[in-house]
Amino acid sequence: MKTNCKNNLFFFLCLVSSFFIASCDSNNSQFDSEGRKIVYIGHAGPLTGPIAHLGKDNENGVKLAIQEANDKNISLDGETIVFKVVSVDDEGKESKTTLVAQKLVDSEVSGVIGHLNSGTTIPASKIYHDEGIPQISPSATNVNYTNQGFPGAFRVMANDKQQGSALANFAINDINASKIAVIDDRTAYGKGLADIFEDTVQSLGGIISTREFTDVTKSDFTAILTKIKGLNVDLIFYAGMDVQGGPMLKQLDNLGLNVNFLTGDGCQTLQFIELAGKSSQGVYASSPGVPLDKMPGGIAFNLKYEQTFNQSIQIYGPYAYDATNTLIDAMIKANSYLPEKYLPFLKNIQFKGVTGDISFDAKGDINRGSISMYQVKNSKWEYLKTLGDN
Amino acid sequence: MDIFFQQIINGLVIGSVYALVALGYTMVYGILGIINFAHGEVVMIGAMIALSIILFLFQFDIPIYLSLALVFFGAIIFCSLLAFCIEKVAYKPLRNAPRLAPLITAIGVSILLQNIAMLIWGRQYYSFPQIFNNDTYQIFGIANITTIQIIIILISLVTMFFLFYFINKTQYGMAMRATSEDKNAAKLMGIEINNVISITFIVGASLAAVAGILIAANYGIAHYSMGFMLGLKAFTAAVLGGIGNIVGAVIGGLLLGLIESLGAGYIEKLTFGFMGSNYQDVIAFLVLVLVLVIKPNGLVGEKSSTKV
Amino acid sequence: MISKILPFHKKLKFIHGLFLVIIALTLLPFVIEESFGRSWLRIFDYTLIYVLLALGLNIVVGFAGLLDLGYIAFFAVGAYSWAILASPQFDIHLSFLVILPISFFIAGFFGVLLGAPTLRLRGDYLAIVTLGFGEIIRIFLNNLDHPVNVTNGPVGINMIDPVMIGTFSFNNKIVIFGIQLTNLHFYYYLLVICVILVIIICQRLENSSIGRAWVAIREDEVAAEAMGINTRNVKLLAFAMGASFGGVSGAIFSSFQGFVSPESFILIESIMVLCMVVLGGMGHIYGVVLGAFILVILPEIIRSVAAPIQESIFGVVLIDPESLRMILFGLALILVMLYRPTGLWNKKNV
Amino acid sequence: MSKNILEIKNLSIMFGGIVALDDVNMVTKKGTIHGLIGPNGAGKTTLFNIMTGIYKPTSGNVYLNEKEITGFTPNKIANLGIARTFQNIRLFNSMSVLENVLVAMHNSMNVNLIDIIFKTKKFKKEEKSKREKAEKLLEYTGLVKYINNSASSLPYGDQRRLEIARALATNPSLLVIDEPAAGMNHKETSDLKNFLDKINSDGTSILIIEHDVKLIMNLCSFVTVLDFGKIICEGVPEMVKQNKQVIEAYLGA
Repeated sequence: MKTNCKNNLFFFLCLVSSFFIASCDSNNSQFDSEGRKIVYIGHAGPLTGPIAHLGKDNENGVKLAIQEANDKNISLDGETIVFKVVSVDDEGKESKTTLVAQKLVDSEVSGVIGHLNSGTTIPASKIYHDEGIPQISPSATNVNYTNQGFPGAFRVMANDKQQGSALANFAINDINASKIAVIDDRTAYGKGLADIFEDTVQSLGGIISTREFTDVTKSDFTAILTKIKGLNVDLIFYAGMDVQGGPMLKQLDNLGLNVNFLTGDGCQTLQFIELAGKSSQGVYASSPGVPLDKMPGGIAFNLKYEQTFNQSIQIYGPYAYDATNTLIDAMIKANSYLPEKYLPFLKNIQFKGVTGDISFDAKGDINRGSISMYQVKNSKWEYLKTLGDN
Repeated sequence: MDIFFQQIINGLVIGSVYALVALGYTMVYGILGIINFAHGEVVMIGAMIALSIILFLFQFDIPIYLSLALVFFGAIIFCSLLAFCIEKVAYKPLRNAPRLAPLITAIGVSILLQNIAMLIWGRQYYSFPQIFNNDTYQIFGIANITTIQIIIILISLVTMFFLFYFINKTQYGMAMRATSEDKNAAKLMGIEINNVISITFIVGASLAAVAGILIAANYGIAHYSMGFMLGLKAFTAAVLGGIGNIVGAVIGGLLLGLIESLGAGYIEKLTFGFMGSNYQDVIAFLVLVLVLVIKPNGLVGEKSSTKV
Repeated sequence: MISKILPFHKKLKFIHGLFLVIIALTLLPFVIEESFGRSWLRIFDYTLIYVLLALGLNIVVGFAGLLDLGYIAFFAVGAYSWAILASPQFDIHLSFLVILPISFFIAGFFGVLLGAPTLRLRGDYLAIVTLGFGEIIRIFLNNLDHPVNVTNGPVGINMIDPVMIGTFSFNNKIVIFGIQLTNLHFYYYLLVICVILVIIICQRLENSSIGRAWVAIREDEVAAEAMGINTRNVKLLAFAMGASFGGVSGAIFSSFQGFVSPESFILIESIMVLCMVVLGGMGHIYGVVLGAFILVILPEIIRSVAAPIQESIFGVVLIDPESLRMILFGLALILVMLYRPTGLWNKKNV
Repeated sequence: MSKNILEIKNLSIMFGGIVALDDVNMVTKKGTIHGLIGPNGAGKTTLFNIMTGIYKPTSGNVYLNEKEITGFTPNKIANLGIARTFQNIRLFNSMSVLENVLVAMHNSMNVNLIDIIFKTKKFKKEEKSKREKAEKLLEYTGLVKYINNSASSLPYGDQRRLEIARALATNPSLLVIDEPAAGMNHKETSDLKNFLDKINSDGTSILIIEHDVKLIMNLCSFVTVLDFGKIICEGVPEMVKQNKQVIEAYLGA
């Protein structure tokens, strides 16, 4: 046992020392070279992993907003301040998200923009809440995020409820579907969207013939599609991502089953069309917000974005940009970067962003949750109309 | 009614896919008694290589059949080399190591291959070009099937018979069986067991390459992570049929495919709406457990009597 | 071991050593926090959770030699039993003194449930069946949101209660002579205590007739049975013990995280834990602990140094940290097995 | 109490059509050393595997002390008092010599999980007494010098001894030994003989398979000869020696 003790001790010492070898990230000096007070704004999103491009897009949005803010030489409560982004990578994984959230807390950010998807946003929000740090997600749409009753949790994009019900309305009123089959991909996103769609359809008098499921590891959907074929429905609604929606449509064609296909923003992408090939013709899809060219400041922003990063906007960039500006605007109104001071102002902010006017309801959801509908016409997404715009 | 036949067809197609991959698992297991976890990734590599070759060939206008040949040839060669190296590097040194050691290296290789593939081809899903003119046929007007699906079913059956012949009738086959029975004895009989093992891996990898191409062509999609789940299912199929047994692998594969498609189609009726297609895999695994509880060596696996 | 009657001065030495360890363990969180910040303390807490898991799996794989590829299922069972028994989900809020034992036993029960049908199976058949079992559990958790909602399905269960001792919640912050203690610290201590308990239990099992029976089965089942060992019961016991430890660590995980969803219990997690056991040194308790530390902490170190280093050298990030991490992980598995097939720190070379 | 420790009645077993044992009847008297000989493939080990529960017979019964044990599980039979060694040595190689013996005492340990986890007095006492018992046994079998070496490190002859010691640790009423002298030199063989005599004289009945006919003849008080799954002859060594069939069987004529 004595030797074991030695092992123990030795082993823990090794550990401790191994920490010292590891690089540590204590990046918060209080003032910059010109003696301006540094205020840290956190950004969290998947900077690596399957959807890294979307994460980068958000990061760019934040960076752009910060740049402009710094050019204005804002001074809060007497001292000139300069904003600095602390960007962390949650890999889009729940298992990592709390770790990076903690990193942001450690580097004493006064506000957080992020995370990108609901799966990461929800667990992280608890940590920010515990530290009293306000958080605005540019793109997390799951309803639970704002249902937790955290005063500091906001989002600038319509949530799944708004999108789901908009889709249901579109299915019933515009496609005039009566018998509908629903497929979801058993992710938080897919389930959330599909549940709300199902409820709304039923409340509108539509019939859900069946609810089928797949999961993100699958690429063969023939079994469920065949089952749906047997029920001769007049619309299939799929809540999931493009990489499966595409192949699904092909298999739909192979089975000789041609019905209307409606889907959410997960499939409203170019990849979807590429993967579905000619089968994508006529597919309907929704996407939160409005297309860039329909945004109040869309064109101008697009120009600016492409000049700064010489790459084009993916999806959520503008929303991240607006989220950041909203946060800064609240600070200016409160004349303080201290969360407890500016949070009240953030709660009832009225901000004109490039994506539209931004103001939050009691929960922290955006008031004007607009949803746009698109349809594939000869391998292009064509804008149809914007719903839920009230 | 017509749905039932369609489901059978679906089951046979995906089952044949499993069977093709399962053959690779079962051969390696038969010889070395290890689960070659990396096999699924070899399938993926096969598909990705094929994709690259196709995209490359698109630049010149070569007759489709020539380019097809090139695609298959290239993928098979590459995968064979890959598998050959994997065996030499990761498994050969561990012939006499604790049983878990080769399993762990196999997992390591699989992780490695997947991430290297990700670095080479990136994370995006590629739409796999149409290499066959893929039209849909109607079988007695009650079920649809596409060209590729027919090819898949045929190839998997053909390969099974080929392998069965290869292993039971040819010199190498005999050597293989001898090696799987007792390596040392085989050595004493003058069999170069290293060659035998290498050949096993190469044959397995060639099948994997073919499987990879067919799968990618069938679903019209290829990406770096397509191999893992497929590998697992195929391995399940191999065990279901009785791992180490060629015929078993195919039977297991087809059975698993049918279970999945019929399960997804009818489970809701069977469970009075409590379970839906989301429990597809549960049925598959439950059947596996059931089979193994009743026949611990799989459906057609020969009984291994404990030598005392 | 302790049971040996040590002479007085040795005893003194032993107590002295013990004392040092206790001090080291008590101070460690503050050392970490000071030198690297809270995020590393959080990482450390996660590591301890994995240590518990690895120790549990070590009983099944390391001691009894039963290859289990679905171990994470028991982690999941524990996590969800806490999540359901202490959250707004059904508005049940039991104390952790009640839930910990419950999750211990539920997980143990599932362990037996899995063990029973697989007793007759040989190594690799067992592997695939356990793997299947793991998937089945995950699929159920992912789909038990209808017709009756138990788990919220893929969305997961949120707002899970922290550990409460009396009226004191682990989420409170308290300040003792200028040092702020947060939930990270409280969970650290809770976990350390659990780890130490589990280590002691494992050691005692190892040096008992049961432990010897496990090793005997691992070495030669036929001989073991011929020596009068009831292999069935002994195997089941191994499954049960291993599973229960997994359950406890799962329960703590879900209260610590405050949120669980099926995504945290995917197959790769099982493989991870298995790798911790094999890499560290199967059947050797401290080796397994080492394995867990290496496989949790090294990736985090890579995460925080990979990008900066690459930037400083090439000016750009060529390989993003995630894939680099996985590549190194894969390589590590292969190399260690090639050069240390019995693990980095196995019994032989203690 | 009966005088027959082991009784086998009309025992037959088939492996996929091949008859390995055909209507075997055999009796081992209490306190004796009973030899079982016969050419390779005669079915000797098969017989052992049936009486120790590893195979289930196709027909027939096995009685231990007049209690039927046919088809019992190996561990049950072991606990009822038959302990065996294996033709190809099956020790627990990674374990120490002492542990090998302790494993065999598993069932006589009356401690439960609670005792172990809380290291109760009972547990300590039990462990202590068992260790002493094991050490005595190793003393007795002359292996005490290796007590902490790993089993695999022992020389061949001593591995055989250890297997016997391990078997004795289950304190059996019948010890079943499968070819103990295989690959032993003269010295080792004669040591083995004395060793087995000692065990027997201390009250354990022994049933032994052996090819070394000489050893069998000096060791056993009764010999059974098996050929092609049938008993072709049994009796006292001298008589068996003379038997024509036996000689043929061995000369393979």
